[in-house]
Amino acid sequence: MEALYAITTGILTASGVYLTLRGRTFPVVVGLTLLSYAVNLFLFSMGGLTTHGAALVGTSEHYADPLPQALVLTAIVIGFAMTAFAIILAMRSRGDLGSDSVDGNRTDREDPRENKA
Amino acid sequence: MTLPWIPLLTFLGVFVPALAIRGGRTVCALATAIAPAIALGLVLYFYLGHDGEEVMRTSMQWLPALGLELAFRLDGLSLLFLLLIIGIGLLIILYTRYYLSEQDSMSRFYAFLILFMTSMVGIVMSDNLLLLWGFWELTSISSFLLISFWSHETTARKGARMAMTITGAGGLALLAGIMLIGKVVGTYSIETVLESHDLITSSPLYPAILVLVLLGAFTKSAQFPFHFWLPHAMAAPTPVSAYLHSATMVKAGIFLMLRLHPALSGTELWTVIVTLTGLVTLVYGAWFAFLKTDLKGILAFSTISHLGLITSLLGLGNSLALVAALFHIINHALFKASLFMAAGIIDHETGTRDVRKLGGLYKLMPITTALTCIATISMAGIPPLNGFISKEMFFTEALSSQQFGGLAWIVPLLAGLGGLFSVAYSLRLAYATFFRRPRQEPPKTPHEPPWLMRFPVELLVALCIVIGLMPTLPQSPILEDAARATVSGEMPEFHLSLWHGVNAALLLSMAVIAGGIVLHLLHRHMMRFNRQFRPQDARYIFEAFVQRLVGLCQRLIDRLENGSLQRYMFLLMAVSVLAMALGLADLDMLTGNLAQQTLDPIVALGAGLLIMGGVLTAALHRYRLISLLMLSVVGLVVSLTFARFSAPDLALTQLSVEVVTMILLMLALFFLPQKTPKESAGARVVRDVLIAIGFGGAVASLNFAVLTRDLDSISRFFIDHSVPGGGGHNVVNVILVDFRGFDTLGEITVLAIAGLAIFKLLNRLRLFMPATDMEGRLWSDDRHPTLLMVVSQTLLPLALLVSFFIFLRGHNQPGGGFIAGLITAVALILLYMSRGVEWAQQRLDFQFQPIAIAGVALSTFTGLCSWLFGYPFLTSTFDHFHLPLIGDIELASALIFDGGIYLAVVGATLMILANLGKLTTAHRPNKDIP
Amino acid sequence: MMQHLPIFPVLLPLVVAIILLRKREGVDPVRRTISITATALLVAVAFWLVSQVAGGETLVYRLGNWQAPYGIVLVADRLSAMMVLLTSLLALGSVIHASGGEDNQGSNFHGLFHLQLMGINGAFLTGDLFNLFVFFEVLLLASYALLMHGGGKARVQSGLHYVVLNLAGSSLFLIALGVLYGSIGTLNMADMAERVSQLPADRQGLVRAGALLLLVVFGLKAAILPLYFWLPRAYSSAPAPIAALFSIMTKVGIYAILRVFTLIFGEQAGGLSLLAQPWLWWGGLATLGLATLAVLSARDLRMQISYFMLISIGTLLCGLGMEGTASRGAMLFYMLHTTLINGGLFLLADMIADQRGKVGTRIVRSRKFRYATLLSALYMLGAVSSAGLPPLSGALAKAWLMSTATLSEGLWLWPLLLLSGLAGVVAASRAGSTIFWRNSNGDPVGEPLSRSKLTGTVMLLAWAPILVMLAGPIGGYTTATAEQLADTVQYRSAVLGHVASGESVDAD
Amino acid sequence: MIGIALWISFFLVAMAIVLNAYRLLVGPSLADRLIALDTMYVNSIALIILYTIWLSSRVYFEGALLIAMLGFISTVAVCKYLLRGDIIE
Amino acid sequence: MLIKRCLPRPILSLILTLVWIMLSDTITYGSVIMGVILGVAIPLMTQRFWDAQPVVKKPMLLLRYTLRVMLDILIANLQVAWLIGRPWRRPRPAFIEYPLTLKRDFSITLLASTISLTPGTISANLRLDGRSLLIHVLDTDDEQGIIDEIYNRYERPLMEIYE
Amino acid sequence: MAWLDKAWVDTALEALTAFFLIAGALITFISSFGMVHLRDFYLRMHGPAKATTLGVGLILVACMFYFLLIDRTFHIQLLLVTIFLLITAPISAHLLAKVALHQKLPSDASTTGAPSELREEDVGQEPDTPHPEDPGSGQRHSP
Repeated sequence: MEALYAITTGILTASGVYLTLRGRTFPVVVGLTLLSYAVNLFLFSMGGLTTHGAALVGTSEHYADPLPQALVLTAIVIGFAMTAFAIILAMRSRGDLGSDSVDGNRTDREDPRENKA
Repeated sequence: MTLPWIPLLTFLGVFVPALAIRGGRTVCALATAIAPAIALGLVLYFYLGHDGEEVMRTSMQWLPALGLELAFRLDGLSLLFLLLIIGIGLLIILYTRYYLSEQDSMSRFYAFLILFMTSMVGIVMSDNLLLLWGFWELTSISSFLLISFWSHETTARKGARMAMTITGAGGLALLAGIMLIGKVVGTYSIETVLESHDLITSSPLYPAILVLVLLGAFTKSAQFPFHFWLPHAMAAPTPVSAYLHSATMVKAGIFLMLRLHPALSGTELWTVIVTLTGLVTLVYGAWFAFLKTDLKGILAFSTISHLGLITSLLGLGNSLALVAALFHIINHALFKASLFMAAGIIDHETGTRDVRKLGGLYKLMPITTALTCIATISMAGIPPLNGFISKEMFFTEALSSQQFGGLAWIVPLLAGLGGLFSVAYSLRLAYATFFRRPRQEPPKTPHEPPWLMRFPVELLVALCIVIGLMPTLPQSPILEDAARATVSGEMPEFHLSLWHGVNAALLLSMAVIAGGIVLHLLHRHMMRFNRQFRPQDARYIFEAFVQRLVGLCQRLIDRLENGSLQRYMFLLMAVSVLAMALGLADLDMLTGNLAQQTLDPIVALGAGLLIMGGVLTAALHRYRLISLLMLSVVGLVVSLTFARFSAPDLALTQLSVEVVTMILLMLALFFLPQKTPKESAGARVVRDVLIAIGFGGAVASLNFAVLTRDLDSISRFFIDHSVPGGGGHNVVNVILVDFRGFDTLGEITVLAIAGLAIFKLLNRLRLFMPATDMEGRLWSDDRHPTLLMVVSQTLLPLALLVSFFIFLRGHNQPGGGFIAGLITAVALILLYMSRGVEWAQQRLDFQFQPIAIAGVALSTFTGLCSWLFGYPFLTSTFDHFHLPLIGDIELASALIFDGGIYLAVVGATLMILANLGKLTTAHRPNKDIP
Repeated sequence: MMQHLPIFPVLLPLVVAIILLRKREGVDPVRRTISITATALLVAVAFWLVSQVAGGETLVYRLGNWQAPYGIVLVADRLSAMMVLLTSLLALGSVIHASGGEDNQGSNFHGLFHLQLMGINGAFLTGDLFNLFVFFEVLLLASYALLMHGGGKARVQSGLHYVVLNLAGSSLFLIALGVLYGSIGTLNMADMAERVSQLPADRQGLVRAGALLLLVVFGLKAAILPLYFWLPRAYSSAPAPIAALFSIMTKVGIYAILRVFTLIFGEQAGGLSLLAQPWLWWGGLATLGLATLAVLSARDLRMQISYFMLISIGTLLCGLGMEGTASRGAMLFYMLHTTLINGGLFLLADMIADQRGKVGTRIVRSRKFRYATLLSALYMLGAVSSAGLPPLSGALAKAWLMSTATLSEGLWLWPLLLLSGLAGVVAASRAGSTIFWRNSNGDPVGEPLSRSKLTGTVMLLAWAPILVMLAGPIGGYTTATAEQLADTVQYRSAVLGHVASGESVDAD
Repeated sequence: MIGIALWISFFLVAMAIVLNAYRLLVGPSLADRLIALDTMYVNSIALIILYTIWLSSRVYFEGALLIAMLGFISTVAVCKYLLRGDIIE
Repeated sequence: MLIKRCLPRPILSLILTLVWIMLSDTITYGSVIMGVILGVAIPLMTQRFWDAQPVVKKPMLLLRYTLRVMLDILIANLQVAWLIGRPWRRPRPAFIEYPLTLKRDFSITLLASTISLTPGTISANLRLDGRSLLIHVLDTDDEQGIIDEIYNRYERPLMEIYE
Repeated sequence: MAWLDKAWVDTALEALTAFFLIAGALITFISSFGMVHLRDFYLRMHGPAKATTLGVGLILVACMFYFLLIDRTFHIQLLLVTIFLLITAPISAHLLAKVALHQKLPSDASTTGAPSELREEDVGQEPDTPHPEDPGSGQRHSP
């Protein structure tokens, strides 16, 4: 199970990294989100994979490590805040720079149907 | 502790002009002179009231860790230079009063001048190499300011920059040399360094030290090949040239060589480098002085030449040569300063410095002519003036030099050549300016300057004559003491006199004078001869060099920082892969000591879904909506994974966050182009795939390696203390609100900031709004589907109920303020989605920012309450209460903290989403045809 | 109150931010007064903190009254206190400058400013690695917001790069944290240090991977060579007071490196001891070298200042990579100098831009403007100090750092450092003479000088001479700081008390 | 008895999810993918309930509740996007 | 008046109290009191988000209607399962326009939901004018029959309950 | 509730649990199966709209029985999920159908009735659904 878990995390991370290397804001933001999912999975597993051990006192004999869970929770929230900001920033950069290229140096010629509102 | 007063006084003088200028120009000049005058008095007072043998020293710790001390010394060498610096400085102040025009800011000029004087005083008085270096560079800076005084002129700016660059660079080399000396000797104290001759010269670092120190000295003293800045520094006002470029600053290099002479000299290396450089400079400078047409240009090259002369004397190294050098320093300062000032007067009166335009001035300005001619004669080394005496001494030393073995003749040859040219250019200077019939009228009709302007020249010329006639006058105590400070061994007996009898030196002198006259007569031919060489203006070369360098740098940097996030991100990822790989390479075995758990099919299914979702999100990224749906699958399965591996809180949080993220991404999808064009070339894709695989592989390996190793962690404590210490059964929640509540406080602060930041970003944002979807269809006209509207209002109370429930039980069961907050926010957002922003805004007629902030505030103040009980921030407390009918209720202060989280989450999330929605309503094209 | 001192620098800005952000309305004098007063108060608190720890004591603040390593602790030792003081000094100058009008360009400036201060101070004070992450995020997000303050294309463009890279950096941080927790089992830095020193051999690779990844993350923040490319544009496009405050942001990275790689992976860390050293050294040299070329290439004054900052970063990294505590002392002194002066220069550039009209800070010929003398004098002060020429702080700091290099280190460091100084001189004199002197004819024009902008700028640039004058005591403090850093045992026992790691204790 | 039934159910629900995934992959239309995703949400509720039975612990019940609610909302969001583009207008 | 102001939606309050009790999974004094508090508080809080609501005229009929729908859901599902499960006969789908007599959004929503939940029909689109409902039927030969059935079985009771 | 302690109750509960489990799972499976093999979108939509709701509902009932079996308490809590689904599922289905109509997804050839939403002739000329302010453009079909 551990091996599969690790491989899954790895693949998710790889997908996220690949997306962050794209040249448009949207895939980059999606990539960052994906990356943060993967990283959360990774961080979560650092306390070991426990079945039937929710960290509620009195419900089990062996508990899952609660600390990584708390850390991941914090990380999820922070990641959410960051992703939200990045998304809006992507929109802002589209609005200001007229392109969704991460470098702002290409125009949106490929999408002639859009007109400025 | 009195010595520091000398530099300090002069330094305080920097501020005087700005204050005194209100009283008028004369008052300003007088006031400016006060501080240096007192300083000069102090110097003399100290020196004279002091036993000559012992060096006066004082030192104060400044930065002991560096070895920097505020240490000053006053010995003969310092005295000689101090007299020159302050004495001539005072004359310059006087001269300047008349030289500067009304438009020039006199106070500024004086301030710079005094600043420069301070730094020179500092150099010659420092008893610490680092301190010396400090003052050294300060002279570069202040000379930059002085040269560029007429900053509206290009030549002034460029000349200043060049001077600054070259001397500054030399200063940096000097610093390196000083550092090395410090490494060898172990201290920067000059006193100790001077006693460490053997230590330094025997060190393997000696060549480096010597070269670096000499680089500093040579650049400052305009030695070949670093001389070229000096002529261009002549763009400065003449008092500056007179002061800096003849009497003082250029002598700083000489001073340095003198100061460090006891420590560094006496080796073959020293002799070869210093002597040859000096001689070459001597000849080179003199030759070009002969060819120059600008009055100050002639003087500048002549200065270079004379500095070469002094340098070569220093290189020769025996003690008499040193004395000659010291003597010539004085002489040169006297005649050159006066010449510069005279040139300034001529420039001032005629409006030009070009000797081709001048001539016949002796009729109009007889006194100035006389003064200039005397100084020129001194410069040419013609008896009976002081210049002759020191030149004689130079020839004597040159003729008797024993260095260079079989090539020893080269020294007198070059010395003679230099002398020859210098006679020639001196003659030319005097002749062309004063006696030749003018070829054209000068721009202004000249007459004698005001007496006080001429006075400094007169004084200096008088000194030239006096010393020429009575050369023993400065011998004691000035020259002797200065020589004693410089010469490492026994003080030589020496006697300065005009007439030494007929000897080789005298013959050489005579020959040189005669040759000089001949050369002067041949001047026109010489000019023609010179014209066949391509004129190479150092300024253009230098500028071109700098320009090229800058251009090169620009191209390089533009290439590197090409503004491509893709590249930066690639580098980041590549470096990270490297970091992880290096760690993994250090691992003996990937698999650790723990046995793996058996795989159950449901987990396998989940993994399969995750892999599918992840890979497809990436692979289909150009179809943005599909990619997003895949991301959604990943989000769902991740939360299921959390549930599967005993983390209910995480599952709940992940789910709610995932939905809000989806909503945000949908919004982005609308405002961003809906498809990604294919623009990455194949190679780029391959590169990215490789780096992604590398990264993923490294992460997977790390994950596996950690998972298969047992862990001795601190988490047992949390499980043990959750109930007794934190009053909650849900350990994760107790960690969040109690054990690590501080993290959580930070986390909700982040959330609140995100809200604020997004609000900021949306300010005045106008976005493209596509009129059709990505397949070209117009949008549906049904803005708010009825069914959805009805259901959303039905769901709202239920959602609030659920969120309240989840909030309340968070401490003991999965849940808590964060999830509750997100549920509330999402339910409200559903309203926004179904009914539109306007509708919702009317009903939610309060701002969200105060809510978010109130949440943070609530949590913070809950934490602060513990101060009242003398506990640290965020210490929690809990108790059981018994209420009739209801029974036992457990109330923990952490619950209030959690309430803060709830509020912050609701406020921040709504700030993000509602503001975003509001942004678009106003100008949405409802029905436009593309 | 005394026992709560270490948390003041975090709570004070937070509370002030809460007060300032209650409502959303624009800036008013009250707001500015609150903000400036609070920052001044922060300076006072920071001084107090420094005075408390100057004797070598380490103050430990146990949040929630939980014993380390279980709870989060704030640790104020000499280094932390110094950094907090530095931050507050810089912030005071920036916020006063901002009150000259920049704060009105967008919403919530002062509130976000204080939140950023909270993040920075928290990062300096925390003794817990995950908490460090949280504070990193606080300060980053606040910095993103402030970077966008006032809007504009350049800001959005460079901001996007900055944000995306740092987001990726946050993910890397989490991976690193995960690996470290997963193989060491604790988050408290002191406890980590304790455990790393007796780490089983089969985990060393894991910890090394985590540590190096952490180094990458901190290197990204600090802008080490292959990761620095985002910095120049971001800093040069940021609003001036923010750019000034940003000059401490890179130092947060430097601080984190210093803390983590002396405390946890310092000399006592067994097989992992000093594992970052070569990377820092060569990375620092490379950064320094490239920055030297870059500073020559600048076409804009702000860009040039950014490259000055990059030079300083290279220098600091070299200082980190060098051996021995002596260089640390020098490096810390250099850090004080460069942070304040660079901050002041950014502020100054803004004032210059105000005067020059549409040319802004581009290094081109411009109209004649008022106050050129005053501004050029200030520029001179800053540039001379940045380039490392005497008599100002830069020279002292550089010389000190150079003198602490061993010969073999000096062989690399000295030429680069000196050349960077030379390049600085060339660049600054070119820029200064063009901007201030190459003017078209005509009467000088320009806006009236804002008094608060001037005050803020002078407050920072004044440190160039002050640092020199007080070099003795300040240098003594940094030297003592370096020594304290080397003495990890003292830190550990202060944080962990007498409790051996792994054994549980009762809290409350 | 319950054990066997549980495993059969697990299998069936898992297969259902696999089928959803198939539809999600294949499409062909966006609406198809969307409905597959929506169904996947609902099926994961079933999965969670089964897991609850397996563990005999009701801690995941809220998870089921939340999926029901949030799955709906995210489906609504996507539908709104497809219909109107702007989901919060 | 006071009652009306405190309990703007008595049924909703009742439902909320019940749901709270279900959520807390215990019937104790505490949970009931809490449920009542919330049942009163939440409608007050959310009142502003509600459109004007139809008054339930015949509560008993509503109950009967609910039960009938429940039963229909069961049957519907079995039918659908059967239709889907048998491969040998293709279903005969159809689009049907259903003319609405209901006027209020709330009751239309109830009807549409009911249609979607019950045998083989899904309400696919409510026309913008609110007059007709497009229904997709999974398997039918008799379109008018379905319209009549819907009308008699669901729409008329709803009319009676609400309008 | 003493009768709950009897042994036959256990057996009955076990049986009920198992039955509902399998019934629920089967319905869930079948609806998903239908989603795969039915011919057009409108047909595929029927499964998820209700079958999954029922499937989940049945499994929840099983779950209730199961907890009745092990705790001897009645967890009505679990019914909430079903209620939620009952409220939301038809709406999702409705919206999805709207999307499909909006996108003019073709219906299977055997479908009778041709709603105005799916008419091809309007594409690219006019807004495809009648607009309330523009009654002329919409065709009304009364049955």
